[in-house]
Amino acid sequence: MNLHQLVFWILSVIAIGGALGVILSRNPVASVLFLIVTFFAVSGHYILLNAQFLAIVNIIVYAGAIMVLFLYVIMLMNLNGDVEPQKSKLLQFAGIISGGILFLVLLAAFKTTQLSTTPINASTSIGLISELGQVLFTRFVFPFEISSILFLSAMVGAVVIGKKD
Amino acid sequence: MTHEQIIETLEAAFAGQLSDCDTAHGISSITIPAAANLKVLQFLYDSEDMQFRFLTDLTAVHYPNRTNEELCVVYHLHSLYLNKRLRLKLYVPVAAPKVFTASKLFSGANWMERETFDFFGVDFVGHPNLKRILNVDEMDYFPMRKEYPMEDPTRIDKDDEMFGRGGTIC
Amino acid sequence: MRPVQYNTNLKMVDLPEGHTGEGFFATSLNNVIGLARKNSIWPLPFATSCCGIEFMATMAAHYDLARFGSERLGFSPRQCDLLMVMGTISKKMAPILRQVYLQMAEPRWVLAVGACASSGGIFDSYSVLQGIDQVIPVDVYVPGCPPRPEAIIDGIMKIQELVGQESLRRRNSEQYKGLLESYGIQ
Amino acid sequence: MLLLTIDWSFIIEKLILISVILGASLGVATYATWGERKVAAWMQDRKGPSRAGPFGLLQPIADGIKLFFKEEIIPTDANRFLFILGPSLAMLTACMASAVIPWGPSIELESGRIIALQVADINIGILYVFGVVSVGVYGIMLGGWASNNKYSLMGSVRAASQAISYELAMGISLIALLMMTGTLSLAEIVNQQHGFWENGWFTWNVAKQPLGFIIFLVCAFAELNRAPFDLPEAESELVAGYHTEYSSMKLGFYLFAEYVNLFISSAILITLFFGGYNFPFMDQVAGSVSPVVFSIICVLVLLTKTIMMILFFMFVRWTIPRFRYDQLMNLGWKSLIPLALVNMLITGAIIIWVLN
Amino acid sequence: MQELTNKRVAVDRKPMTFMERLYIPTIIKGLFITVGHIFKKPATISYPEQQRPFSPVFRGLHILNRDEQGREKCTACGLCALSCPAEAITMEAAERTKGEEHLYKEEKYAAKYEINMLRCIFCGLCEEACPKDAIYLSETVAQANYTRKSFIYNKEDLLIPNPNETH
Amino acid sequence: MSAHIHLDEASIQKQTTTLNLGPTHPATHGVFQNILEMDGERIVSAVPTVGYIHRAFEKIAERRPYYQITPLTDRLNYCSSPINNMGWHITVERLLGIKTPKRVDYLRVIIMELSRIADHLVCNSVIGVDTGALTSFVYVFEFREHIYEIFEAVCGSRLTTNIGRFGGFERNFPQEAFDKINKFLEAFPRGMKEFESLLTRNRIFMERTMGVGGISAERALNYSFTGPNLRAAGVDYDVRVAQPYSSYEDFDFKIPVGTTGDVYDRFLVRNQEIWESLSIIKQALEKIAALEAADPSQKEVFYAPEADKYHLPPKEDVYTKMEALIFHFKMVMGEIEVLPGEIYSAVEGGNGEVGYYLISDGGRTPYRLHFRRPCFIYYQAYPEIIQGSLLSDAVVTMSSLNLIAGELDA
Repeated sequence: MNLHQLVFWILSVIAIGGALGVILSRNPVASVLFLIVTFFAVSGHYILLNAQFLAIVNIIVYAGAIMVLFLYVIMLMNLNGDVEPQKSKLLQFAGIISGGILFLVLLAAFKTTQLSTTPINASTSIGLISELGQVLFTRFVFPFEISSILFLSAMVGAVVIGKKD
Repeated sequence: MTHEQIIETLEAAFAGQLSDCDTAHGISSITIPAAANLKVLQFLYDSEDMQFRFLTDLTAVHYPNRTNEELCVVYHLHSLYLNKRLRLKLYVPVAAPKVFTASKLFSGANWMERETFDFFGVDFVGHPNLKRILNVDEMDYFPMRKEYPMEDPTRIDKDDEMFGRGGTIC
Repeated sequence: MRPVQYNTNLKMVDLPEGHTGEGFFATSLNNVIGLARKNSIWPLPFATSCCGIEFMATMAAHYDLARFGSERLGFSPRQCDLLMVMGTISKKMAPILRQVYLQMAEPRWVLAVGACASSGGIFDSYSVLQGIDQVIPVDVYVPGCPPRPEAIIDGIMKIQELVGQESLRRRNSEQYKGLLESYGIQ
Repeated sequence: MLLLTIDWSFIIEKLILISVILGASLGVATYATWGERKVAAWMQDRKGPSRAGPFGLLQPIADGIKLFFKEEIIPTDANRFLFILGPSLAMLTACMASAVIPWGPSIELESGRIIALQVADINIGILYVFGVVSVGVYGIMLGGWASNNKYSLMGSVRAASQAISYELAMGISLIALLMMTGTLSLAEIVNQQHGFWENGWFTWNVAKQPLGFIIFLVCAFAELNRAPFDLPEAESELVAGYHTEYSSMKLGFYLFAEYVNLFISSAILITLFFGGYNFPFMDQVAGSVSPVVFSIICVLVLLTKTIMMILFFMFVRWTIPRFRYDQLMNLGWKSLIPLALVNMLITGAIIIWVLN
Repeated sequence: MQELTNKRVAVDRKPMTFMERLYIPTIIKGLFITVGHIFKKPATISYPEQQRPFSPVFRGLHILNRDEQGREKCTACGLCALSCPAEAITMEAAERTKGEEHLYKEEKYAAKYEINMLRCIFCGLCEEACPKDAIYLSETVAQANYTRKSFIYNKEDLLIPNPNETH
Repeated sequence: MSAHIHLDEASIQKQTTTLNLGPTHPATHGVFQNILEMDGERIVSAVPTVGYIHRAFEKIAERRPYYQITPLTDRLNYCSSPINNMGWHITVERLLGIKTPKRVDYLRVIIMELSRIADHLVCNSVIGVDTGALTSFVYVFEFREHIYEIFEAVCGSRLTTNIGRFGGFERNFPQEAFDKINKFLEAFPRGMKEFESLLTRNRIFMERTMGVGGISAERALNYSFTGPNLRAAGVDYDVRVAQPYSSYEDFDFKIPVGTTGDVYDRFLVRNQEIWESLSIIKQALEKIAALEAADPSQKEVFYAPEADKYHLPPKEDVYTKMEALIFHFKMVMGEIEVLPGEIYSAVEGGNGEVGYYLISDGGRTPYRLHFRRPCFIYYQAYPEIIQGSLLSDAVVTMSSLNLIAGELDA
């Protein structure tokens, strides 16, 4: 096992542990913090893949902005164990069943996929900003623009909702 | 309009109810019956040629020697229009010191009445929030009445020797 | 006119007992910490009346309390070392003063500035607490009504003296606990 | 990839560099607290700390020791873990940002080994700084919330919204700069500002991006929570804001992190807009002294510029009043972001039509 | 509201000009003022190394006067204690006996004279009240101290040095 | 994980939280308490509590001889104690019918206007502090220090001055005092201009204060506002003009008025009044010089001649003459002849109309003395003024009302 793999495994453990923490912790603030840990681990993976730009954007946008907003809302709503309504047994049971089914489906899907045996032998600069920009504005220009319209409409919607009557 | 004219106008409007009208040190002083205080204040407020619309001050005085009219509530009114001051007094017995509140007419009277209640226990009927203002809520007496000494009688913390009172001051 | 200009018989009093626990044999660590503490006294101004204005003058250009490292006023009791009580403390205020004192982190000192805070001053009336030492322990008293900034600085220097010589163990000593207990704290 | 091959001498070199930089930034931050008090005093016709050591130079050390030996109070209703995590995060992120700043030109030793005076020359240096800064707000938010105090909560809410709002304008104002430089690497940006005057114009970016600089500067004030944007700890309104409940060294961390941040942001501002370690006639100087001496001069130049910037931050702090919450939001969203966008458009237009 | 006098003048509340709306010009103006103060001499008086001169009528710590022969002037009439709004002065009078003429000027003297400096408000009424030229407020700031007891200044603390003894 | 900040059911229903502002909050001058109902940063309602430094002035005044009440009045509005002192003296003089000579009046005017400047300076610089501009505050205190020095030269004390006596002053002004006044008049305008240019036209400051904490003239009058706070609302009522005392009718000055009664108006009105006060002081100095030029013996006039009955005899006489000594004893015992009577007299304090309602029964002490304290009146309008504004506005509004705790709580 070389260093690369060692780091990979450590990051994976942190990521999965963080993700489990998100759904298992009773306290919403702790969940948010676990999610942030997960994001950092995932960003570490990106760096291992030499996608530094993606890694840092992941941190800035998700850990730095979106999760701050989440935390902000959760703080203000003052959610905690006492306030949270207890779910009924039936609902919990239904949750387990549906979760299990989803897990089975995923397992089945993964089973049929072929692992590409040859690693992607791209240039080391694939994850860098200039390459990314090239690809975004040439091959993926249509989806890119579509998504920007999506964001714009989301922003308009947010303003409309946020405005007080 | 002079002080005399103000008093005359008032006497015309409230015949037989006013007493002790005099003018000294630039202020007319008039004693009115306790029950009529709001009527007089309203009249002074509404009167177009007097416009006593400014309540300078409101307080009380305790006269333990006057039987049945121990507490005197004093209003100082000011007419910015005439630039004249007017003092209204009314006497109530200390046993049942009930006076109608002026806080509906003058917003400023609200706390002044609370203060007067706090110090003298004058009960302002109709006051929206008549409770102690300067002293602690637990206080069970009205400290400005003459029978109470300056110092708190319940105090146990005083050390006369320390405070310069232990000696022989003539 | 006055026969002499100055009263030279200023009363000097030695440090109160219990502060210099290790006395002459204080360790050098003790000294260093004492030196640091005494030069970094962050005051919590509990200013209620006239003395507060004089305190502002002490903070301002002519007297400049910053020279003693004390210009960082903290209004949060947790962050301060010195509770400066300036002005009359009425009986209504006394529990609040006590609460603020309790919220402070050890080591904490109390400076009673002015006649009112120290002894009630001229307000010997039904509503005024006759000295804050009835509710919290006081380390240094500053006389005057209000004290001149010189006197306030003097008080702070007295506090510095106290702080510089205080042994590290004083706050755990039985004597200190006894002092607090006599005020019903802890 | 660096991690695959372990070059021990490289690691040792970096470790030394990191510890030097950390030490230097902590040292500068320590004396920034002293400087702040002195500057404030001088501006106010006072003398400032003068009794702790000569000119009060030992003042920060006294403060540090005192804070260290003060009682720790964790309020009973506070969330203990987050209460401690808050200041630690604040301090951590403050120290992390210094990794990508180029402190001087690379030194070429006689053995042919090149020592870069930069911990990591990652090609997205600016984004790294942004990432660290955006995480930095957690320190304040968590600390304020965990204190279980309404004033702290309000402080942390203010801090969070302020940070998020001004990060946007900051980012957009930088995009214009990046369009001109064409790189995200700080080392590269500094290299482009070589010297002082070239081709009939200043090489420093402040002359090329004046509007962008002003926007960035204002946003830096906001990100640092310094007056006039010190709303999260607005003394007269929120007592002490997010650190109301903190005592002892945890408070020290918060206060100290603020000054470390101040130092780092000043260094970044200088790097981005004022030519970093470049100075006029540097080529002539480079020719006449040995490379090591030249590097030291460069580092000193950078430090001098940074200290000037810190002083500027202090001057402003002690001069103008604080914004109000709605004013702050208006300024951020309605003035700075549109301005930054306009700046970006103008820059783009100039690049396309004038420079090409 | 109608005008009450002819002396009214409205304050200058003109709307902001464009330059003022830009924030920066006024900030720079402000910076010029405050930074300019850096180069001014600080107004600070480094108490306690430097002392600020007090006015000759300053009301500080009290002194008790003696006459040229070193005799105490106080006759324990009690006017100072009476005039003290803080009730800080305590005294006990005693009759001068034979052989004490060199100590006390008048036939009565203060056997005990105490001022509680913590109570004192330094209003100067005692000095005004004294009919015997005996008590004055000096140009000394009363010292801070650790205990409440130490603020009881007795006669020895207040008396000025005896001119016959010091030389 | 412990439960966080506890909200009661009612406030959860209304989506608001209660915030306890004070009494030890830095913005509440250490003594005011406000229980604010907040919707985010916006104030829904406020319930003020006062009385945290209630000192029972009125009760103490009933037990003190007249001359011992002067130190009490010092501690009412301690930012401008000399005005209170003189207001009290003028009240007693009016009751006794003492007519003061012009020179005494002018000297009083100088002292009163100096303290008005000091008072307004504190208020305006504290507005600066509460908006975060600390430096101007320190500059201002340098000039307050000059004013203190003048007071100290006259009476020997800085803040709580106990200045003046019935009928005039304790002693004549020394030349040193006049020198210091002249020095102050020379140095102050520059400092004041600096102070103004730091704040007055600064956009941040203007936006923080304009439209904040406004009150209409009608409401202000209904609340019995006086002083700068009423004038900021647009009513040109000033006791100095309406019912002149201490020869204020001889002086030529303007009454600055605002329009909206907001914080910015109050700030401007106070600043303008400082300039007016400066001009009054200059006029007073000129008038005194004219008096002395016309009659050199005027130089020694520092109390009303007919006040001899109420003024302590000169010390030399006390030491030597028996009658003077006896009279001196009587005076100090407080046995002065005050006729029974009742008077309300007001002066324009730093903060509004300071009134003294004095009832004398001919005894050694007042039968009843009531102070009309302007701060007490302003503060009850505070909840109405800050309703719907932000927390920061509430803080600035409080300092702009210039609430002096000692005066408010008596």
